[in-house]
Amino acid sequence: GTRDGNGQPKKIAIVVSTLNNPWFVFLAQTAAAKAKALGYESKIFDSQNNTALESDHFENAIASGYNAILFNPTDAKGSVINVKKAKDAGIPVFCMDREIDSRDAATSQILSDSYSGCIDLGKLFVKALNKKGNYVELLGIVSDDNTWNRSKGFHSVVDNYPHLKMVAQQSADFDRNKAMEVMESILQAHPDIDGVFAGNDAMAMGAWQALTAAGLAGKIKVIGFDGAEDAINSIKEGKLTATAMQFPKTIAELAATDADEYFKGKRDFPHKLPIPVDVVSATNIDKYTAYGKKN
Amino acid sequence: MPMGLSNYRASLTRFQSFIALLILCIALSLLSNKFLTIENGWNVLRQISVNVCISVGMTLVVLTAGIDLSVGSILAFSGAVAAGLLKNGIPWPAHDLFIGFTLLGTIVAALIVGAALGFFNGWMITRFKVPPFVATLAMLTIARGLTMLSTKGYPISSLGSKFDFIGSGWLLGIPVLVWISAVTVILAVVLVRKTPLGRYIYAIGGNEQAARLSGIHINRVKIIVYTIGGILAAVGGIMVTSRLDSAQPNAGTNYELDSIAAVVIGGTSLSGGRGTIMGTVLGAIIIGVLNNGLVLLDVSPFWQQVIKGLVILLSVIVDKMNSQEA
Amino acid sequence: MPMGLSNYRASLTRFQSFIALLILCIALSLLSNKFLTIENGWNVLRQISVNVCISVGMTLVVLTAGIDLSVGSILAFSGAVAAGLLKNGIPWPAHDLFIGFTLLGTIVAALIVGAALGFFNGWMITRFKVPPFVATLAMLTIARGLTMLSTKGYPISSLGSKFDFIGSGWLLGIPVLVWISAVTVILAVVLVRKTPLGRYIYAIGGNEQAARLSGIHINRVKIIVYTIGGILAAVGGIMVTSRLDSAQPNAGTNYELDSIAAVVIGGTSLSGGRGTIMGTVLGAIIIGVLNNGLVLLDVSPFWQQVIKGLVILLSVIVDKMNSQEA
Amino acid sequence: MLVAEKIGKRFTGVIALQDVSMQLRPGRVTAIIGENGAGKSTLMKILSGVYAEYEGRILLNGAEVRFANPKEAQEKGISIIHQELNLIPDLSITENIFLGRELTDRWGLLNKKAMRERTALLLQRLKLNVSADILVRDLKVGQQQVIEIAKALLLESQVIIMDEPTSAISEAEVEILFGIIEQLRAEGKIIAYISHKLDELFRIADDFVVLRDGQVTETGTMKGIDHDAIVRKMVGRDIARLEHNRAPADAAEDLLSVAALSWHAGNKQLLKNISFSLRRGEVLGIFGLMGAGRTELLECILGLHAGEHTGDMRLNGVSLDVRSPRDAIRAGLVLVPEDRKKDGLIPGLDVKTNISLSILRSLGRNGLLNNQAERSLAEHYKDSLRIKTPNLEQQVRHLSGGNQQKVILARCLATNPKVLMLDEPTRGIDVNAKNEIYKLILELAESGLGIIVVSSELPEILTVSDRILVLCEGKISGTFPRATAGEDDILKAAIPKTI
Ligand SMILES: Nc1ncnc2c1ncn2[C@@H]1O[C@H](COP(=O)(O)OP(=O)(O)OP(=O)(O)O)[C@@H](O)[C@H]1O
Ligand SMILES: Nc1ncnc2c1ncn2[C@@H]1O[C@H](COP(=O)(O)OP(=O)(O)OP(=O)(O)O)[C@@H](O)[C@H]1O
Ligand SMILES: [Mg+2]
Ligand SMILES: [Mg+2]
Repeated sequence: GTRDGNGQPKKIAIVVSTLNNPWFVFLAQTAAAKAKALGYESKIFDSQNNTALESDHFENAIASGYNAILFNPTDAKGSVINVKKAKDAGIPVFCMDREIDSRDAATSQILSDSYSGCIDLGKLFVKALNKKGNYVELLGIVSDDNTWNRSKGFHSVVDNYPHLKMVAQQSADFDRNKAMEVMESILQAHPDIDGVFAGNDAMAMGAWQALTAAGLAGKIKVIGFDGAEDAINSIKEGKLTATAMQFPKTIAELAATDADEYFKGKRDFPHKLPIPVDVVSATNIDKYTAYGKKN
Repeated sequence: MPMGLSNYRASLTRFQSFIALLILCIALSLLSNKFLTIENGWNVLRQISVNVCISVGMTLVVLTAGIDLSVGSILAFSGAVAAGLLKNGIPWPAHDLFIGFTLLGTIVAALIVGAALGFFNGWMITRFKVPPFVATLAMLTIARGLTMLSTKGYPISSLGSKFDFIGSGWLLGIPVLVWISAVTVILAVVLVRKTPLGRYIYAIGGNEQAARLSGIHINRVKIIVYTIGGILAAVGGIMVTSRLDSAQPNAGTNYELDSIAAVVIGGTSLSGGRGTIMGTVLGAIIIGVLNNGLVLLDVSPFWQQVIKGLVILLSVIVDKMNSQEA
Repeated sequence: MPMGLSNYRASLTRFQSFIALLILCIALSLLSNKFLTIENGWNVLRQISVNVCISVGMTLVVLTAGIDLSVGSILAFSGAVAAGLLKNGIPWPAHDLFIGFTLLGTIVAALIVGAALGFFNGWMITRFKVPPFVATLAMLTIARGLTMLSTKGYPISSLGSKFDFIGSGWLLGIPVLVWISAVTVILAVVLVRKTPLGRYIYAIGGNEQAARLSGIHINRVKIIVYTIGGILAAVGGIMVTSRLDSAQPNAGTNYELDSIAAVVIGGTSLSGGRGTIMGTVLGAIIIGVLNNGLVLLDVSPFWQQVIKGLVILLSVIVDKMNSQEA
Repeated sequence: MLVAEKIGKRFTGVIALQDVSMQLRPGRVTAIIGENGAGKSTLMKILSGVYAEYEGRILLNGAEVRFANPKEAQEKGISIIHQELNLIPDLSITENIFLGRELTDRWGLLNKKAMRERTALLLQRLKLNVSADILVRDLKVGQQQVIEIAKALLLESQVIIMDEPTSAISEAEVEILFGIIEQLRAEGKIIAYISHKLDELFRIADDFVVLRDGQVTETGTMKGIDHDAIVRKMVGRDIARLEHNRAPADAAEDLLSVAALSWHAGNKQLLKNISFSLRRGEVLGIFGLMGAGRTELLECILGLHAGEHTGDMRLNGVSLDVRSPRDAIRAGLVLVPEDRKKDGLIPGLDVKTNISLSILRSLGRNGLLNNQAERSLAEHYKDSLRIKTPNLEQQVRHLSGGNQQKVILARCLATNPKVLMLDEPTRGIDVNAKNEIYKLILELAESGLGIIVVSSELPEILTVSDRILVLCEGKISGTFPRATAGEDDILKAAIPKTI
């Protein structure tokens, strides 16, 4: 049931990789709200993108008697050991959004498939650019898994078109301001670009602003990733070309529900449950709102 | 004669970093024909404008032998306050009303927030003798927390085209951002060179005990300096927010390092008492040119970090060699 | 009598932070019944062990009136080197061979890497008179770049159960991580209190020119100190890597701030010449207990930041009040 | 009139002042006399608002005053020249002199021109021939001392306290200062004057107050008092003046010989072709005016400017390659520097460590320190040099100036040097300790050391030296054996011919 041995509500820890990015804030808060709605106590832990700090959080959560962990890992490999530790202590872990590199450590994994999402984005990008032209890629934090998953998914498509040429690949740390600055500089060296692929929406927005300031807005296709509010609004206004909608709400709620079912006795969860990523562009923007589908 | 000598040395010290900057610029313009263009010049100036404002405040703080690690967080919080007020005003739950804010009101409110947090830094440092490093480190955390609390972790965007003007507008052929940083620099130079307060700042950093014995009100000067630091961080916050048309909760992260780097590369001593505002400006330009140049040359992000570190080392070494010869 | 008094004062100074820590612990154990458990005690000690190692090195550096911003990057790079060697050895392309590394060999190699980077810091600072802040800021960037280049941005994981032992094993009822930091602390205390080098460190920080005239080889001492700092960062790198069974390219980001905070909260003066290793350890424990306690209590992450900042301020203020009364 | 009533002041572990009552009268110069550590500076700091907490009361012109800070004292017309220099190195002379009392125009901006002019005037009055814009950092200690005097004069206060104003300046400046003091006295100012140079007191003081161990032992007028009487009042017993008739050192081989030492720094020639030798057991006095290059000479020998100068140095006939003070100390050369605060002490470390610092390595075993050996070494010098400190763990910055000097001397002697170089060794040291140091110098020479003493005090040079070298503008302008040395000849050699 929802209560522990002492009749207190069971406690669920929500460990997220960072709260320095609204997408994860949304993920964490949705999970917390759902857990509460299901009758549990919950608390959010911020790993600040630091796997060692995440490790501390796991230890502290285990020590202070949490009954389950909804987990958004900082790193597929580095986080494994933490999940194993929890498992050894008899605490189930439910992964959200990002997977961990282990078959059986986590009880369930509800994953947003960045790689496939970016394949779809890549296809859209190819079409939007008519299979030829120069483009720029803005990478996220270069030590982050997601940065490379997204980049690879994108390139797995785009690299097949020899007339699509990447003239610059720079990092802007998932940061809007940095993206704007980097884009401004890139535009000096390459004023003749046709498209920008940014690893998240904040960078896409920053790039868009740099293009606007340079009077190139509208001539250049800009693509982001996440489905953040600003990006959705921007697509609506015909500015950004597309983004990839992940469904943090669905993911978080499913994870919380899994935990609830676990407490009620269910054990056979699917090892991996990929939540498809939708490509959002002007054609289907009406169906979407920030971080999810309109309902 | 000795006076001539001393002036000569002073001006050399001030323009030490200039040589490093010159070499850097020459190298970059040889490597890329895109570097030495007017447009790129504006780019660099716009990009450094925020750092210049913050670093001017940092210079004053460092001249008193202090340090301010909280600038980035104060920037974020005052940006968030500005954006929040502009967009939502202050709700007045009792009467279901809300107080709207004009553009000017918003800006003033943000500056007051910056001043208040800076004042708090100074108060902790002087009243409770908390070391500046600790006091402002605590503020770094506190102001970031306040930013998160006030924005709930989400950006506040679409602030209107009037506010936009600060970040994207031009005035008399010069970007507004550059105007703001230029005015800041000029005011700071006047403060430092033409007012008693400026003297006191150098004196406190040079020998606090001697300054006290000369009857200078040490605590008051320090509080003023940290308050100015907070205000300039808030100015930076308004600039960043307007430029992005969005207050990002994580704005300004790690700005303290960039800012201290500009100060130190510009020749100001971290132990206080020695340094100039113009040196800091040169330091900020060096960092900005470097960031810009590495992207223009399309250096891979991994190598960028290594090269950036090496160039910073080299630029300081070049400085030192010059000043030794003098 | 006066001698007794002075000893009493010295011990008070050393244990100043102790009172702050005590108050903090009492408050936390009243607020949460999970705090004062043996398991949680080990948790805290394990969690601070890396910061303790780094901060011990930082203390030595700060005592000479220097600073080391590069510890986090050196930590990451030596961790990556250890993991890379352990997993892949050194490929020897000519003969399609590769040199495998034993566990011990790996550890030694990582320590050598840390020592080399630390030495480079010291060399820049003494030979080219680059200010420590700039030299180590440059190294912060360089070593991070090297980490990225060597790992290509990907973590290196699954390093084997023998290596694992360092991060997760227990020895005589005490976690290995705690052993390592305890031994580091003991060695450093001996260094500082029982060897000429320790005295030289204080002397240089207290008055460099006087130390030079007393026949102390300033440059050599400084280079040694920065090298020790690098080695201890590498120790931290091995600890983190083993604990996570994975070398993360972004490991150690911002550790310099935590580490300097431990040093300063522990009562060491950033202008050098004054401070103790044990003070730093207490500082690190205060930070660790605070992080742990805020998590145990149901404080929301945003509020945590605000409260953490306020508690750090309070703990330093409590210290100051005590030392003033004494 | 400034009256102190039952003033008491204690520091942790030390009672600095107890029941001190005295009065300073207008139009008169009152000498405050006492040994090192007697409490003179502490008393003056209380009078000038540096220490706000003390027992007793202060009356200025009959009304009680209590200053919370130096500024309040200044506003009531009390200014002080501190014993330690209190200048901001990176500000110019003008900026230092006007610090805290800048002249501003109606916009609140600095009136630099007016300040510079007034500074120039002050400098002229003090006959200091440097630009008002030069940084204090670039001045020599003696010149900085003159700036401190200028600072106090600027205020035109009714009370002027001078705590060892002449410790770092040479005869010529002293004359100028005395001229100014005469003038101030004529204007009816209240003047307190502290100096360990007793001769000065006879020249300018009208009254005296004697402090011993924090208490006033006697007050009176200077009339009819002689040197020995003053010393007796200070020390509490008679002190025989040092008279020695040492035979000049035997003409054995040279211990240290310097040949053709020259040093250019920038476009300035600091030392020109200096050659001399020092024999075992000899005390070589080096005299010269401020700026003659004496300090630079000693620094070159110590290896502080290695690689910048030319010339040859030999110790015991073996060529010396000294690249740093460390090399010099190993070879057996040590220096007691002239500015103890800047170059001598590690202020935050204790007495014991400051003494043992140079020989820590040899005190230890297996690379570890030997606390016992360190303590007995410090104990030894504490006794033999009579260092007044509550204990060996006291931070040196809390010691009185004279005792600080002894600590540095102890550090140098601990290295067992062959050649001991002393730059202004008795600056700020009381007459008793001075005598001890002279005795010590002679004893050390007796035991075979070669000693170089740089001093601006001619009597000092004449007392201790076997041979006297006079430096002028970086050149040797005269050499006098002790037997034939006359004050006039030496002074004549010291004064530059080129003005
Ligand atoms: N801040 C302080 N803390 C502790 N003790 C102090 C402090 N200042 C002075 N003392 C002690 O008080 C006593 C008086 O010192 P003071 O400086 O007044 O002596 P002085 O007569 O001026 O000596 P000198 O002639 O050497 O300058 C000395 O024993 C000194 O060690
Ligand atoms: N680093 C320097 N650069 C330029 N000039 C210098 C430097 N150091 C000293 N001088 C000048 O060289 C001259 C010699 O100074 P020095 O200190 O040797 O004199 P001194 O005889 O020791 O005098 P004092 O009695 O003040 O100790 C002075 O005019 C001084 O201003
Ligand atoms: Mg005194
Ligand atoms: Mg001299």
